[in-house]
Amino acid sequence: MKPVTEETVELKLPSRLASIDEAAAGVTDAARRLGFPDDALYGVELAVREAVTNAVLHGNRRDESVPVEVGVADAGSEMVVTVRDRGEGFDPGSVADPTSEENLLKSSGRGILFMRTFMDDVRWERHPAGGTVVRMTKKK
Amino acid sequence: MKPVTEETVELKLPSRLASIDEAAAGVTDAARRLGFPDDALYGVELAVREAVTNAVLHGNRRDESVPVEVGVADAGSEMVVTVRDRGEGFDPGSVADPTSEENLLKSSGRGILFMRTFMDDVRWERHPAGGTVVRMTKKK
Amino acid sequence: MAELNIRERQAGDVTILDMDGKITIGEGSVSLRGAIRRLIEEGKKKILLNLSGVGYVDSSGIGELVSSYTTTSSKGGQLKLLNLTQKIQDLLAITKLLTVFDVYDDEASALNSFK
Amino acid sequence: MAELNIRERQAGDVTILDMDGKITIGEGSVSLRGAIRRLIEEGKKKILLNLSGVGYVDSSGIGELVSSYTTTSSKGGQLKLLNLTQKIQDLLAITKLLTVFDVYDDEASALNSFK
Ligand SMILES: Nc1ncnc2c1ncn2[C@@H]1O[C@H](COP(=O)(O)OP(=O)(O)O)[C@@H](O)[C@H]1O
Ligand SMILES: Nc1ncnc2c1ncn2[C@@H]1O[C@H](COP(=O)(O)OP(=O)(O)O)[C@@H](O)[C@H]1O
Repeated sequence: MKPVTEETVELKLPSRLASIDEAAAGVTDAARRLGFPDDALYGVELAVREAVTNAVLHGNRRDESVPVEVGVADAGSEMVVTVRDRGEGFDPGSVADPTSEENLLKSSGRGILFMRTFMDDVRWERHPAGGTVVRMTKKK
Repeated sequence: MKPVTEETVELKLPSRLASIDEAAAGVTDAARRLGFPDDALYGVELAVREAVTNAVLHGNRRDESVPVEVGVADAGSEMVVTVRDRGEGFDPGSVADPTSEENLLKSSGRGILFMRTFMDDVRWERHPAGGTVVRMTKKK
Repeated sequence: MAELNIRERQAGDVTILDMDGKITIGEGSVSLRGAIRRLIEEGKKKILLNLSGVGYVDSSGIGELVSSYTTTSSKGGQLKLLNLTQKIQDLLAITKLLTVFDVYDDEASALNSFK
Repeated sequence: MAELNIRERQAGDVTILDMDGKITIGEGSVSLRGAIRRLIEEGKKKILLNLSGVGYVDSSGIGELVSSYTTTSSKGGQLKLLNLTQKIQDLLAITKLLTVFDVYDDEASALNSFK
């Protein structure tokens, strides 16, 4: 038996700040269609904002000719959101913990914490065709 | 100067009737985000329903392992919606006119008429990688 | 919730179907087809479809209205439409079906027309 | 409409900023930064941020609240928070910033605390 096609949504956006709102709205709409309740949408939206912010600023350095690609896939019991940039990536293991005493007064460095808080699983991968993909999973 | 990335939304859906609602909601949400007023959304939704119905029934013959791919692109002054199936295509020029006297009492054959009525331009193309694409343009 | 809810009323020998929801490909069209088939089998041949609660119709739904009409006519019956929303009225105009269907916007005149 | 609207009120020597909208990357964060910078330049060093109308904050917005706090403190001033929504309160808990900020949920007590 051939497998049923998985439902997916893909957004392709220029690397600029306005794309953060676009991506947040696009993924929130898709998550609503997949049946997520309103109070889960808030966290999904925030995680997507943080991931797209990182793709625009750190991955693609606001080069508007380079796309940020956002994917939403319905994997039955969970939704998988991916955000791909065209950057060199980074080592998530060596990112400073923003909640440790010496970092509390820093003005940045809390995005990944929010992604991890509001999604059930967050991981980074190299894309085979180049760039970095953050893959975030949220259970229904 | 390198061109700014064009904003796009892509939906990939299994070839079954339930995908018609999914596609209609996905494109309507995207069109709303692109600023189309509510009364334009009705016609866009109907055109998308008809195009996806044709892709599911005629193009892919309800083979759920084969995808229907729906694209929405913001081309500035207009929105371009594409629906791709994996079928052999057809000759739009030889489709019967559903409004001519002898066809009025037929129970089908009005989908393309609705697509043409509610979108500003509708055309069919072969996809280079196989299948048929209907490309529908709606001015903002 | 079903896509299309159909309630049946009798006014003399006219059967009125009050419909609520969407007549679109799949469930909606199938419900309408089933309802008409049943009425014809029961010998109820004067049928008035009250579409005031039908907010959405696609080409399959329009096709199903046409089938309902031709099926009823072919059994010597009559099928008429009541209370079209603006959107359905527009679709019937686009498809040139306003000349085919007998359309009413008040129930009394519709019922009278079956006499 | 601006992402973040900021209105300024004076209560004795305390400046209250009533904020409405979103503190997110870009416009929202930039408006807040500008407002704090201006107050500091004007020598207004007792600042109360009323966040009751702020429905959305991202990590950039939280960072901007922290910067507002450190900038004010470094000039010998005080910056406190009033009327957090549940969502902002949660984000401050997650980031362990509830221990850093002085947070109030009624204006009178907040104003009193500056004495
Ligand atoms: N997509 C990315 N590409 C490259 N570096 C990244 C990416 N995402 C995160 N980082 C790195 O991880 C750090 C922490 O990210 P984050 O927690 O979101 O905080 P912030 O973006 O405010 O610094 C960033 O400063 C950056 O160095
Ligand atoms: N994507 C498609 N692939 C193959 N044939 C198609 C496709 N779209 C439309 N057609 C052909 O055009 C005809 C008219 O389509 P349409 O006006 O939508 O009415 P209907 O689908 O009710 O027949 C169809 O019956 C079919 O033969």
